[in-house]
Amino acid sequence: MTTVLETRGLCKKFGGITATDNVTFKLPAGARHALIGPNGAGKTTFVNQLSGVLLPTSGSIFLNGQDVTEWTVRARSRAGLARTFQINQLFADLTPLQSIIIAINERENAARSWFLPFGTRKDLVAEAVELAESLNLGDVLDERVGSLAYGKQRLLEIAIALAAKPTVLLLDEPAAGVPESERDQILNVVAALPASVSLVLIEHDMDLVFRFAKTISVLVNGALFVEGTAEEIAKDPRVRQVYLGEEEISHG
Amino acid sequence: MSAVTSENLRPIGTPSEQLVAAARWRWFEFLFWGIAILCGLSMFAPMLGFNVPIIPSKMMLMSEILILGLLALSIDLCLGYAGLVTLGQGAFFGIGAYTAGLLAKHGAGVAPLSDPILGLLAAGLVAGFVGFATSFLVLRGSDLTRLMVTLGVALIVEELVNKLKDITGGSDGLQGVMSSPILGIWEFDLFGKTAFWYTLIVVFVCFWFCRRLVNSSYGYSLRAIKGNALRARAIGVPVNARLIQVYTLAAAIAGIAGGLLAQTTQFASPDMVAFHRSADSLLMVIFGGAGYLYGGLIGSVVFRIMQDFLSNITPQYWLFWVGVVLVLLVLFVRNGIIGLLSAAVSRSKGAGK
Amino acid sequence: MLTILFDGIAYGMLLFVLSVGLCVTLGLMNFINLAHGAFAMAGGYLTVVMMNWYGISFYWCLPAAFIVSAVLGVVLERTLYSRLYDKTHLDQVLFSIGLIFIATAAVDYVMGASQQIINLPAELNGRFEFLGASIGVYRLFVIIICGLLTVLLQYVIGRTRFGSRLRASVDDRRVARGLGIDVTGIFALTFAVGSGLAGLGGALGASILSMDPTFPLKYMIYFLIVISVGGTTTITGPFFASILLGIADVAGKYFVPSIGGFIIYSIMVLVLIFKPEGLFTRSTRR
Amino acid sequence: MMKRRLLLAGVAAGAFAVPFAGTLASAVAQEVVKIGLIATLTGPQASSGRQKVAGARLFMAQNGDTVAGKKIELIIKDDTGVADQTRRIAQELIVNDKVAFLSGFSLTPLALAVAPVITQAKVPAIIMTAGTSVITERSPYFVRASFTLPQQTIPITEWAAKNGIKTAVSLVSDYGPGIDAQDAFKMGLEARGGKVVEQIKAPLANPEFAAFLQRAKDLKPDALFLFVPAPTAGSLMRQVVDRGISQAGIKVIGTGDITDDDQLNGMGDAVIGLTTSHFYSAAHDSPMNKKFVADFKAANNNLRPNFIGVSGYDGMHLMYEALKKTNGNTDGTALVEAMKGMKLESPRGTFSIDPATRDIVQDVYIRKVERKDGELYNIEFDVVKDVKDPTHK
Repeated sequence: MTTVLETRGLCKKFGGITATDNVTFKLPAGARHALIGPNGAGKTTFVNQLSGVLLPTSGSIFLNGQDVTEWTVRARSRAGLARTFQINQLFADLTPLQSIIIAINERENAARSWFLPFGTRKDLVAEAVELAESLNLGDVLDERVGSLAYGKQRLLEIAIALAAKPTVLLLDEPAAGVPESERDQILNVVAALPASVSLVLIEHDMDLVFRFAKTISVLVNGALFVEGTAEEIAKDPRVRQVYLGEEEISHG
Repeated sequence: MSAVTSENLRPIGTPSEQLVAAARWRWFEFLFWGIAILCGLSMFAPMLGFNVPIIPSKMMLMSEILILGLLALSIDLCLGYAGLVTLGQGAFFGIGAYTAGLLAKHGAGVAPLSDPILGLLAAGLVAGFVGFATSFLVLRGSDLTRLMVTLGVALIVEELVNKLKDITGGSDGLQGVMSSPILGIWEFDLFGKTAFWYTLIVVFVCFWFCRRLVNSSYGYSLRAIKGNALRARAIGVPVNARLIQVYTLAAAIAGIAGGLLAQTTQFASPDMVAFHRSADSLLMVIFGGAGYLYGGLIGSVVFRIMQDFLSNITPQYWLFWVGVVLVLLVLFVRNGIIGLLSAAVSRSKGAGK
Repeated sequence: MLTILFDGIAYGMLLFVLSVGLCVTLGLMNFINLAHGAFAMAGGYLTVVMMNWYGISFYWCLPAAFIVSAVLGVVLERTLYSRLYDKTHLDQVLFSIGLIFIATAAVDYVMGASQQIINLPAELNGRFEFLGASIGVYRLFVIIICGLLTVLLQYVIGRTRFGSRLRASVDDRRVARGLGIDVTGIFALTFAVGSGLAGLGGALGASILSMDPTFPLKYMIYFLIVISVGGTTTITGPFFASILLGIADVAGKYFVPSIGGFIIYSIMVLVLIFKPEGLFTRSTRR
Repeated sequence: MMKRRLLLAGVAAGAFAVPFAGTLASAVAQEVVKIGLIATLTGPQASSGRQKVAGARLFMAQNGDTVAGKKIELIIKDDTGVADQTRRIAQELIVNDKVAFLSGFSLTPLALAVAPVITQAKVPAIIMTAGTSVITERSPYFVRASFTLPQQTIPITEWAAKNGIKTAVSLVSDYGPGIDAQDAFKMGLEARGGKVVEQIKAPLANPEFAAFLQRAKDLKPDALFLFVPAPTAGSLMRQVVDRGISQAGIKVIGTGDITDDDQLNGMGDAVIGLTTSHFYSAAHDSPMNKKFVADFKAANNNLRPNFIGVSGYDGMHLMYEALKKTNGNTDGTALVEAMKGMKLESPRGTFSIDPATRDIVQDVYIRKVERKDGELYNIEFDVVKDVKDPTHK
């Protein structure tokens, strides 16, 4: 199995705080990997470095074998790395269909076309409609994104990321804040993603993690605490202690 | 909801056709430009021996409104589509005005050089170049930062115009601009008839260009940047490059507007670079409604007519009533004049049902 | 040299008192109130009317200018401004420009277009030498008043219960509201104080700055420069920014008069190129 | 949503048409002569606009609105102090209202902007304020009823030289008239053996003069020459006093703009003794001026007329006389010819129009600020007769 995404000795410091502490991590092609950890473990900071929003203090990141440590968000995106956001980052005044087409346009270099009306390329529009329908967005194609139900917005987050046809997709808490009734929809969508996309799921919700992930990494205080298959992690007493235990306490 | 499929709700045609249809010209657009042309045609009415209510007496004002509208359009391109707020568009307007003015002054008589159309192109190019050179300033920071940086640039340009007396004529303005006939055929006249047609055509061409642009795939990528720059980056939109491009383009269009004013009024003065120029034009866009392309045009039409009307009634205190209108508009309407009109139309439609 | 420094500080202090209210409005409610200068004008003209028409002492005019502008501020805040908090920045710009127009025309109607001049009490006129610097008594007076105000403001915001609530509201309005803080009330009060300070600034500045109906527009740029350079998250930011700009402006005009006019703009652009969020902003949160 | 909004664009376009409807009736009426007065009535220059409108109206009130059998109609427009507005308004007044004269022009660039228009349309334009010399050279249809800065400045240099002033610093606003004044001052003083140590130019829209004044003070000249446009004179003089320029042994002199009658009273006792040269003072001792000042105050809420007010008055007078001379003929060239060499009695004294340059020739007074009847006035104590602009060739 080839490695699609890799970090070597990744460190990120904010002033005196070490948010990411020497993380070395490999993601094989086709992976269904979850990244978990207690609050403040540095999950989002880690993802932000992977996607290029933050520059690491030291260490390097490889995407499909290329060193992308210094690359911009956009360059990584074009190299096949896509992400969703924990807090919705959508185009509130556009429609879902438009949003998806914009992303496809960028992938196909069609966004440089300044003369022909938006949507002229039938093949791209058709692709967008298909993608939207596969994510249960078919009934809201022409609504204003800002007025969509929250669950639909979360789905659109994923749809826009998928439109870039990524090889690696980072899902940052895709079900966060989604009401119970719409949760399954999102889980099904995530479960149905094609095997050609390697997934990293950053998640709080243990149900979702264990239903979905084959392998799991646990981050604690910015450092990689333990890695293993889902079963191994579920049984690992140390993980129970630092993570699940903590959760039990907070629930109790 | 689930029973109603999207197909039932949507009008006929494939999704692609529907999207393309959104960019089609509508009747009210024909109406807008049609009325503008009618205003121009009305100048011939007296020759035919009858008078129409629209008389050719306000040609200069109409040209000026169109030019202001073009300047506002350039701001709308930045503000309404790319979400880039600028308070320094007057700088490019002024640079365009001085470029066209200087070319007309020193190129007078030298056939190709003095042609107004060439002058406009030069005005657009020079302003666009300066826009490009300063575009890196607007890439970072909040709205307020952008506002102040662009304003700062404009103030510095204004000061430069004032200081470079030998070239610009300093605070007295650039004198001796003699606009040559357009393409060597149409002479500028005192009634401003040629100026009006010339302005109308140039403004329309620029508008048409912008309209194509904002309705294209490129235009939608700009809207994505306005909507959410973080996400736009994540899907691979070259945000900084696009912002630089659109800012440069807007600068060029503002330059063309400035060039038009210099050519049709045959002089250029520091007023054309001044702060109030930038502020007024931004005001027009907001007044008309940002993000519709027509906002700036309608904003300047309504604003200037209101100003002309009020200052004829009370030359000293018209500002008061303009202020009242602005305050009321903001309090009761969204999206400026266009918002007002759309509210009115949807109400009448609602009543009709 | 010292004289220049002194004049610069005096000018900067005045700028600070004039613009601090706008800074709080912008930081607290994210409201762009371009009409802030109108409150300063109200204070300035009130001083003119009280002194020149009724012969009331200058010292009474200062508190009166503060109170009247503050009352004016709170009335406008409750009746008009509060309706605009949820509107876009662009709407706020349009609205406050409209207010400026109204204020300008109204003042012109009542007071005429000419510049208004007041004559300070004799003891505030004149100059004295101190350590080789020539000190204008009135400018010293301005520095003392503005300095006291700054200390007072700093104390109120930093040490009092009101201040901590204000800071909490500026940091996160929603959270503050959730904690049971009366954000609306705090804002009305802050707006009133901000307007009052502007009015006081106008009264103090009436003899240095020119008081005419175009005042709000003329000084709008200066207020915005102070805020964009100083940032809106603290009081000290705009304070140091004002002092810096005051000194730079005066020194620039003194040493290189030929380009003195645009030194202040150049500084602003330079600062914003390197520190887009302002010179004195706490590290930006994402 | 958006589509519907766009749709309304067309509706708004209708607005294009409406306001133009009313002006239809502007066909030439036989018995009416229209005079366009383009004044700056809003913005920083507004006070100058008020003065000239008041002056012009006063002349009409005193002399009736009928000349040579024609009824005079005065059309007042606000150009907001922006040159391209001035130009457009001028063009509209000529084309639509068919005015026989244009007048007004608060600032030099505003006057210069209309030069090509009046040349092309052959309509005389009476300058009631703008004081840069070159204006009248830019069109053969300009006639000046106000003053030029060199004309006002040279006499004060004579006075300065006579009163032992050897070195001077000039501080002016950085625009046409300011530069004219500064150049004329240097020329005049140095021709009489003095020396201008430094010429400081302050930006036109400048609120703070402290630094410039301090610099001038530190140069320790015998005199400080000042010129700023009248509306900003108040705050400048306030700061001159505050800076203790006179106490430092520096004589403050200038053109009358800095002791503008409009604002003089507000400047306070500190300006007493200030010496300036100018063509008009509200305290000018003549019966005509007494009546002028009294009527002006009565009509304008006790506003004291200043040099702009009197220029508006005299400008109107010029136009009346020109119409009388042409017997109501409104041909522009004939009117300009009629004004050339014309000599008129005015509240300022007598003035005439130089037939060669169409510029004004008038007496310039040396005045000193004094308190009279409880108010501050510029009291004239010396006069230079029939001063022409020295820079015209």
